[in-house]
Parts: sequence; C-alpha cells; structure tokens
Amino acid sequence: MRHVILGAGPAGVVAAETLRGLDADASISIIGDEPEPPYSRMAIPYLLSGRIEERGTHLRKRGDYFAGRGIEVVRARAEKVDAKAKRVHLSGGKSKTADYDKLLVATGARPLTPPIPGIDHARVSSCWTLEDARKILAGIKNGAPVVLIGAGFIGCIILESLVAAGAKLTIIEMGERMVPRMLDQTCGELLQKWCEQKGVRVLTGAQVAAIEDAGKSGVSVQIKDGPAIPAELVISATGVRANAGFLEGAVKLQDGAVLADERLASSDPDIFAAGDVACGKDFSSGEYSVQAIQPTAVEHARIAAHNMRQSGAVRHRGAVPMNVLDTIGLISSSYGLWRGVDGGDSGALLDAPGFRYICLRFAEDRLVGANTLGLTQHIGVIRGLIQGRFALGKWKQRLVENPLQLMEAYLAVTQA
Amino acid sequence: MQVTFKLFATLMRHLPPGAKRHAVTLEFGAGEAVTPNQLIERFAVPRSEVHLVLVNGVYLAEDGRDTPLRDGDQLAIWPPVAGG
Amino acid sequence: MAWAKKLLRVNLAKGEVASEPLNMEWAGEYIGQRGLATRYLVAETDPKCDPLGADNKMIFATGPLTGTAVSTGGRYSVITKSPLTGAVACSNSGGFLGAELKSAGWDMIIFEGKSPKPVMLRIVNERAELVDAADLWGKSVWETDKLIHDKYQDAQIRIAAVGRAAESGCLYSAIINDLHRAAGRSGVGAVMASKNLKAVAVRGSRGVGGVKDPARFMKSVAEQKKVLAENPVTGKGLPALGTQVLMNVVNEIGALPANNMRDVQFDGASKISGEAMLEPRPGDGKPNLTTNAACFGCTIACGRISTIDKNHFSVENKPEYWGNSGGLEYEAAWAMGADTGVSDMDAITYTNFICNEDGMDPISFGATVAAAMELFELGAITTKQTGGVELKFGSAEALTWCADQVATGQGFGKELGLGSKRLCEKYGHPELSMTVKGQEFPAYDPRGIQGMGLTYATSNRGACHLRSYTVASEVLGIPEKTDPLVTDGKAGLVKAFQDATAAVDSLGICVFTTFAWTLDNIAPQVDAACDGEWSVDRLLEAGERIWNLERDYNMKAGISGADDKLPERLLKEAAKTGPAKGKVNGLEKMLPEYYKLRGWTKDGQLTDKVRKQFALPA
Amino acid sequence: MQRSLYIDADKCTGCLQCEMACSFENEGVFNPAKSRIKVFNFHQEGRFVPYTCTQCDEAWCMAACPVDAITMNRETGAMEVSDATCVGCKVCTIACPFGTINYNQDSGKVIKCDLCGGDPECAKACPTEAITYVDADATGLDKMRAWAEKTDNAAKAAH
Repeated sequence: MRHVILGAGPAGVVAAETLRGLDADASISIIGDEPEPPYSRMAIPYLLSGRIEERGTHLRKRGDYFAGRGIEVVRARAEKVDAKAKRVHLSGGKSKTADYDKLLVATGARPLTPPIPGIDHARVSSCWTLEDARKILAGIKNGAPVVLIGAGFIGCIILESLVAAGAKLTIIEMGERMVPRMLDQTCGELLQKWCEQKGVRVLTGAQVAAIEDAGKSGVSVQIKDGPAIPAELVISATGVRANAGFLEGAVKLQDGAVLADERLASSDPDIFAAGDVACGKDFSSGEYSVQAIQPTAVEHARIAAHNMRQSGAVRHRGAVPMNVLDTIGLISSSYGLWRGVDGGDSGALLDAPGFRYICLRFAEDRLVGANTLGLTQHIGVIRGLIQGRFALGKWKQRLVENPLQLMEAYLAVTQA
Repeated sequence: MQVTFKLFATLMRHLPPGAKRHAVTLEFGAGEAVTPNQLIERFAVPRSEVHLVLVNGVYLAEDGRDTPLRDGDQLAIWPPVAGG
Repeated sequence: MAWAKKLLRVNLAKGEVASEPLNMEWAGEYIGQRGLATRYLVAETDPKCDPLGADNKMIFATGPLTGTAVSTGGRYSVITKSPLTGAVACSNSGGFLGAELKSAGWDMIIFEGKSPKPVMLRIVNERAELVDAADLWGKSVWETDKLIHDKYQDAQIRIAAVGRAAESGCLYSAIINDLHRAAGRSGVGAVMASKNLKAVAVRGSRGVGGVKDPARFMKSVAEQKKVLAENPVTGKGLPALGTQVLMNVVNEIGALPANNMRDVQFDGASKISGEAMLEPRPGDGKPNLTTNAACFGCTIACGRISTIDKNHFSVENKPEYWGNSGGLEYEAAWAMGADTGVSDMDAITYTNFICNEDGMDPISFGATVAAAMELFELGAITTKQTGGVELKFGSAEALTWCADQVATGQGFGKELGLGSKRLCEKYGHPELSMTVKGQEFPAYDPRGIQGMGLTYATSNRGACHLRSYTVASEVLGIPEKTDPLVTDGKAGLVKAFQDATAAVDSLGICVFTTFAWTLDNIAPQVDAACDGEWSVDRLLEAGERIWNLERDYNMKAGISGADDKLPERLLKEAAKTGPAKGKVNGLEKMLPEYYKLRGWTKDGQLTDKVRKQFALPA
Repeated sequence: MQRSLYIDADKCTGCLQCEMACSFENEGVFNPAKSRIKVFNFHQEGRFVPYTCTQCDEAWCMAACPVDAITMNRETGAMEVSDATCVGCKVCTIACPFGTINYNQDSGKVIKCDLCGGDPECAKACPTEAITYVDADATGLDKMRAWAEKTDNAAKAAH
C-alpha cells in the first residue's frame, strides 16, 4: 500500500505516524515544500520572542526520526492531482510525480494577501513560515515603528515578541474589536485595553487604504479616512486560506477547503484531508467548516489514517472548535458555540480591573461554548463538559451564578 | 446480681445486638462472681483497645480488673480517647 | 528559617499598610505566634489601655511551622488585650487562613489604631490594601464571606471576619475564619469590630520555603505523622468521634458541669455525645455527622461536618441552614447542652451554626445562657427582660432564641452578649457567674478534676482548659494516669502543661498533637525547619518565658494574684453525685505550691530573679 | 505491572497534605497554589474530592502538543512534560478534557502530574489512604476510559 501525504505539518506527521503504527509494511511518504524539517507554526511566536531556537519548533526532535520509522520526507510542491491516475504532479523536487493508493491532503493554509496597494513592498511581511519569522526578526529594531495589519489570532499571538523587541507598535483591525472570530465583545474590548496598557496602539474598525514607499525610513501606512502611519516594518496578518487550489477539479471544495466527510474522505474515496486544509465536521454546530487548530489537525490525522488503512474504520463525531491565545501575557480561550445559541442561558463574570472574564453558554442544561480571559487553571474541563454533553442538572444554575465553579461542576457530574 | 456494662466510642461495635445506646444490663445469679476482665473477655473487646476502665466512674488500674464486681456496678470502657 | 521574616503593619487610623522585618532576635526567644506576638504587644501597647479603644493593638500571628507540611501546621492566633477579661487574649484558630497568610509571605499582621469607617484588609501576596467595607458592615460572617468571594471571584481567598455579634459589642465575640473555624475566646472579635475592621481576606501563592534542612525536615515530618496515625487517640478516636468523644467520659467520671455548674453530671449527656452524632436521628434518618474534616495540613482531622434535621423547629422554613457546616465540638456541645440542661442535639447544632455564622464563642455564650437561666429561676430575670421567653434550664427553644438575639445584638441579646460576669453583677447575683477573670468556664468541673481548678485559676486568659490540659493526665491517662480527685502533684503537672503548651501554641501547630506527641517528637521537626538549634529544653524554656511574659502583662494591666481564684460554688458547694460526691476543689492547697514552682512571690508576683532568668522586658 | 493513582474521595478530609507534598517535590516550597493535585471542597455537601491527571492512554495533552514536549515515561506510564521543549503555547491546557494540565505563568510552561517518577509524593503524604498508588487494574480507570470512549474520536480510533 502506498500512502502519500501532502504537507509536513502536524496533521501530515501524525497521520504518517498513525499509519506506521497500523501497518509496518506500507510505503509512507510526506511531501512538503518548505526546506526545514517538519515544524510547528504554533511555535513561531515563541521563536520570535527568543524563548526557543529554530530547532525548538521542530515537530519531532531527533534528526533520524522519520527515517528510523521508514517514513520518507520529500521536499517538493504538489501542483496537481490526477485522481483518475492516482498520481500527484510535483515541482521543485527530484521527482516530478508521486503515485499513491491513498492520498492525504494536509497542506494546511497560507496567509491571505489583502488587496491593498503596496502590499508587495519589501518592508511588508506575513507571519506564517519560519522564513517569515527570520525576516521579521531581522527587521525589528528597538524603537522602530511597526504596523501590524490584523488583530486576529496570529496578529495577537506575536504581539509579545514585537513589544519585547522594542517595536513601537500600531495594530490596525478592520473588525470592530480584536480577535472578532474568537472572542466576544467584552473579551475583545478587555484585550484591547490590555494591549493599550502595554503601550500598543490599537485601531479597530480601521482599514488600510494603501502602503506607500517612504524611502529610507520605510513605508507609510495610509488609513482610510484616517492618518498615515510611518512604519519600518509592516506585518500582514489578515487571515489565512486553505492550500487547496491545486485540487480544483479533483475533489469537491467548500469555502476553498477540501470538504471532508466523517471519515475525513473527500469526494474521492481515495483522497483524504486533514487539518487546516480540511473542511470537517464541527462537533458543536454539526456543520462543516475549517478549524485551524492543532488538536483538530491531530484528530483529523488519526482518523484519516485509520480510514486510509481500512475504509470506513472510524467515523468522526466532529471536533469541538477551540483556541487559546496568549497576548502579551493575557490568556484568552474560546470553545464551541461561544457566541451562544438561541434561547440558551449564559453565565458570565467580569473582573475588568483584574483582566479576568468568563462567559459560559448553555443549551438547556448542557454546556455548549465558552470564552475565557485571564484564566488558566483547569480550563480543559470546558472541553470535557462540552464534548461529554453532560446534563448539568442543578449545577447549571450554580454555573450561571458562578461560572468559576466549572471544576466542581465537572467533578459533580462525572464522578458522582 | 445486676451489672451494667457500657462500651463507648469505637468499642460500641462489640456490644451485643439490641444493646441500648452504649449499654447492656447483665444479670448474674446470687453468689456468682464476675470481674471486669471476664466481661472484657466475654464480649471479645480487644485488650489493646481497653484503655479507660471505670467502675462507677472511678478509674480502675490494670491490676484491679480481676476484682469481682458488685451488685449495681456500672462498668464502662473506652479505648484511648481525648478531646479538648 | 521557616519564618517569612516579615510582618505587615496596618495603621487603621491612617489607612496605611507597611512591611517591616520580623524581629528575629525576639523570634529566637519567643518562637512565633502566641509568644512572639505577645512580645510585640508588650513592646507596643500600654497594658492599661482600653481594650476597645484605639490604643489597643490586635495581632494576627502565625508560627514558624505554619504553612509547612508538619501535621496540623496551619494555625494562627489573634493576640490583643481582651475586653472580656482585661487580660492578654490569645485565641488560636485552625482552618486555612493562617497557612494562606504565610504563603502570601507574612508571619504576622499588626493592626493599630481605629479606622474612621468600616474597612477590610485585602492581601494578595506582597500586596496589601485597606478596602472600604461599608457594604459588609451589618452582615454575618457567612454573608461577608460570600460577598468577598463574589466580589473578587476567587474561590481560593481565605477569609477571617467578624459578624453582627462583634459589631453590636458582644464581649465574647469571635473572629471566624474559613466559615467555621474560630479564634474563639476572650472576645477578640469585639476588638476587631472596635477598630472598624470587618474582615481580612488573604490570597497567598508564594508558598512557604526556606526550611533549614529540607531533607531532614521531610523525613522527620513523615516519621511524626506516622506517630499520630498509629496513636489510637489521634489516629482513630479523634477522626471517628471528634472531641465529642469526651461527653460520656467526663459525665461518667462526674466532672461534666451541668445547669450552670450546680451539678457535675447530666442525664442527657449521651444524647448529645459524639456517639449520638453517628446515630440516625428519628426525623430524617440521617446521622448528625456527615464527615470528619481537617484543618490545613492536619493528619488527625477531628473537625465535624454536620447537618440539622430539616424538620427541626430551629431550621424549618430556613433552607439556608439545611446544608453541611461545622458541627459540634465537645466544648460547644457541653456549654450549649449540658450547662444549659438542653439535650436536643439539633438545637445545639443550630446554635453552633449561629455561633459560627455571627462569630460568638460557644463556650462563653452557652455558659452565659446557663447563668441567665439560673437568674431566671431565682426570678432575678423575668419575662419582662426576655420579652416573654421562658429562660428555663433544658429549654431548647430558649437556647436557640438566645443565640439569635446575641448573634444579631437585639434586645436582651445585648445583655447576654456582655458575658456572665457582667450579667450576674447587673442582676444582683455575682456569685452565679461561673468565670475566672471574667471568662466563662469550659467543660470540666474542677471538683471532679482537681488539677483543672488550678488550671482555670492561673490561666493567663481567664478560665480556659487549653492553657494546661491536665485532663489528659487526670482522666485520659496521657502521658500517664493521675488521680483526678487528689490535689497532690497537680501544681507541677499544671506548670509543666502550661509551659509546654505555650511553646506548642507558638509554633504554628495544634495542641491536639500532644495527645500523641511530646516535645521529643516536636523538637526535631522544629530543629530541621528553623534557624538555630532547637531542643526540647529550649522549647520548654521559651514556653516558660512566654508564660511569665503573659503573666507580667496581666500584672501591669492591674490583675493580681488575688484574681487567681475560682467561684465560691466550686470551693464550697460539694459535688452532689458521682465519684467526686462530697468534694469541692482544693485550690488553696495547690496554689501556694504552684507559685513556688514558678518562682513567684507568695501573692503571685513575678520576682526579679524570674525576670532576669528569662530576660523579660522591663 | 504499571501502577496508577487511585483516589477514594470518601476518605479525603481536605487536609491538603497531598498539595503540600506535590508542590514541595516539584517547586521546592510548600505551596498548594502550585500543586498538580487539587482537593476540591464541596462545602454544602460535606465532601472533599482530590483530583489529578489519570495519565490516560490517549493523552489528549500529548496529542495536542505541537512540539513533542509531552512524552510517555515507559516505566511509569506517566505523560511527562519536558520543560526544555515546552514552548508554553497552552494548547494542551484547552485540549485536556479533564482540566489536569495547567499553565504556570511564572515559568511560562505547563505543569501536570508526572507520578513523581513512579513514587508519587501525594500518595505517601495522604494520611487517610484517600490517595493510593496501586496496580493500574484496580483503579477504576475503566470508568474513565468508558468516558473517554464517549468523548473522543481518536480514542476509539486506537482500539
């Protein structure tokens, strides 16, 4: 059996490992287009802040890890998939093609390039790859003005390193609050206040009209109906899109990602998808969407691997959307249906001066979603309660009154 | 002859079924001699747990526990206990 | 080290807080907690000051072992001048507050002055601030606890507070921490309230470190925990039955004071005993006791967690009292039960809840109610004062009514809140007050346990069993059995217990460990934890130094050897039943010997020799 | 045979000896705030419940770690965090449905129970045998596994 895996991120690597665990003899190849050994984008912010070196981002630390497991890691770029011939056309590597019995698409995503005049200026960088990180590190000088376009997850998580490096930072966010796709209004506003207290200028509801060259001093970022902000470096973090364009025509796409069913199979039964490139089942809503987060990628990968080995072996019940974000030391998280559901109750607590917040969302007496800010202890039980679909009984009202009793509620309903 | 036999605290479990709270009243024939140690034996109270032995509220040291009880005596026994 | 070496000084008048280094020279002499805080009180206050005036200070103090893994190492004490006795007050409490304070990095808090308005002290590690407490004033301890937790949204905050009893001037009001642990005796709550200080809320996450020899300490702690576990008292009896195991014992030996100490035995004793707490009650089939519970670090776990039968008259239609809370300890069950003649366990559990909820010492409360009942019997108090309530011995309704009145400072509750000495004086029968130096007796009748007569008479904080618990020897045979009905040898026994207890109370551990431990078990743990060398002799010397320092403070406050006395009833009215029948307490035989052993003058004054020996402050 | 921590909440008195032993072993100070085992107090119910990581087979934390900082100790079966490798991204803390791996803001790393290398201090410190270290079969882990089955896709995938 020839398993070909496109993409050397966490989904690809975990799928390869799972396949190897299931089948000692299968041929397994990971094809990735970056020069580095498989690494984690999750770790890039910590590389930027100097907490780790590049090696610390590597998914597996031993140099001979993949070879030792008979997993071939190939550097090449997938250009096209010929589903009929079960062949991937490649570029940039030694081989021009790779033939498969089962194919896993785990090519992840790439940053969007917003349609802004001047976005291709040499002083503008995205923050996605190790290469980007190197560029940013080289470009920041103490006291240098830096503009960050986009206060989404990626924008926020790299703030700490930019502030620590001494950048004079301005964030420009189109939405009306920070991290609008992960945090509710209260949470987003608290986060903004936090950033401002740390000396970061935050402009929400603002759009970049153009980036103009300003000669030696860098660029000038022009805000629509607003000021022009000088910058030595501009970081663009306006979102990502799935790397699925090369599959156009081969499998069904949704929202630009590979629609992956409960077996993580695409519309072609021999082509699977996992991770950020997959439009998979959402546990909470029951709908299909992209959930760009490590635990989902790993879950996808494992299930896809089982089904690649034996079709229909395992079904996916859907992943609970969740995320955790550290913004200059302030930690926020989101779970499931954090916006709440129609007719559902919620329980919230706000300690604005202490930068603490929690909002639990219920459907009847079950927990379905949550946002937290400034809380780090035992927050995993939010997932436990959501995914276990536990009926909370009298604990629901207790949680409405005091959401911080999560752990007690969890123990009461699971260990009673 | 009548003797009240009382067991307290963790020794209560050694009382026969039907005992009232901590005590049983025991009847003996006239002239029949019974000592605290014999009662301890009879109700299988572990010696290691026999600490405070009171006859009518007065402490009975170990060397006095083979002296026969008298009619109407109250024998009360505790394991080592304390409070404050 | 083990000490945090830092104290927090809170000037309530100015609203200022400041950190200062702990006087380590004093710590070497007075250890910590009870001893060291008394040293500060002596240095910083006039013993003649008005206990409820701005000049009195109040100290929350931990010991060097507080917050460490040593078993029971969670204690703190409140040291101040008592409004009930005019003597030094030192009330020791368990729960979790003491360890939290230490973990926040503080050995002590010294409160001085009086705040112009109600405040609470909030401590988060090294940060401390006074916070307006207008919203908390007038609230019970339980309400205050909830409001503070709600306000700061942190379940881990440990809180000590005073309730409405203290606010309304109850002279035996307590400071309650962790909902149902109390710095209970001598009216320390009234002092706190007089300073307009409602609560102390502590969150500590720095931890307690700096143990001198960590490996040796952990080894010693493990060994000594084993000693407690294997000892039948601390390993079995106390966890199973709590201190309430004593109710039947003390009744059986004829030393259970009943009906304001007229009697030495109580018919209803077994109904309110530790054993009875385990029996299913007729109303709802549940036992009074739900579980035992430990204070911080305690491997004994004598604490009781109890419920009241929902259908009982005291709580019907009051669901707020249907859940679990701190249950009966022996002293509380005796004072509110035997001494008032009440044998209704649910009623006593209810009044115990009330004592916790609004901060009252259940011993002084129960004993004061008992005195009031006797005054009522004599007709000195009538339904005119009580608004119709028949204050009869044995009346559970009267008892619960009194608790509600004192807790909230209403009507006759105000008078009951002054304690039995002032109450009996007011109604013309001072002889009916069962007190020493103004503080009510605890649960051992000195006619049936002779040594306790000397214990009470010479206690530095008025009648108290915990200053020299000779019951251990005279009744329970710990460390060895002595005859409770004789006075011979009791002076030496009392002195030895007093000195050892003063040392234990200064370390941060619970005196209940001494049912299994002697200072030989304690000293190695202290020595492994604390700077310097700590032997049994050094601990005993420190204990004796502390005892003399407290005595000296009291003398300067105007208390003399003439106050080392017992109520006439215990000296003249012989016990009517039980082994002590026909006996009174022989204090006059024990006291001179005791003074001599102490090296004091014949009238109980400290001598220059003693002052010099212990290097007491002038 | 591998051993596990077995918790019998009915025996717990809430003394926090376990938390002190844990924090002393791992942090060098007595500090319940930094303990990997926590005792939860159900005051109304009169119940204390000690709680820590069960070292579950499927180890959500391990799977969620993007940098391979969590690995299984083959001898003890414990999932251990390598401080040198952990970058502090906290993904494991939201992924663990038991809430037993937590971020330590002071160190910038996550902390969890590692069974003290096969000799758990909490169990040794517990005075009432509410926490014991016993053969894995006896721990009622089955209950936990059944729950895991219900919760997780990947767990099922592995069986």
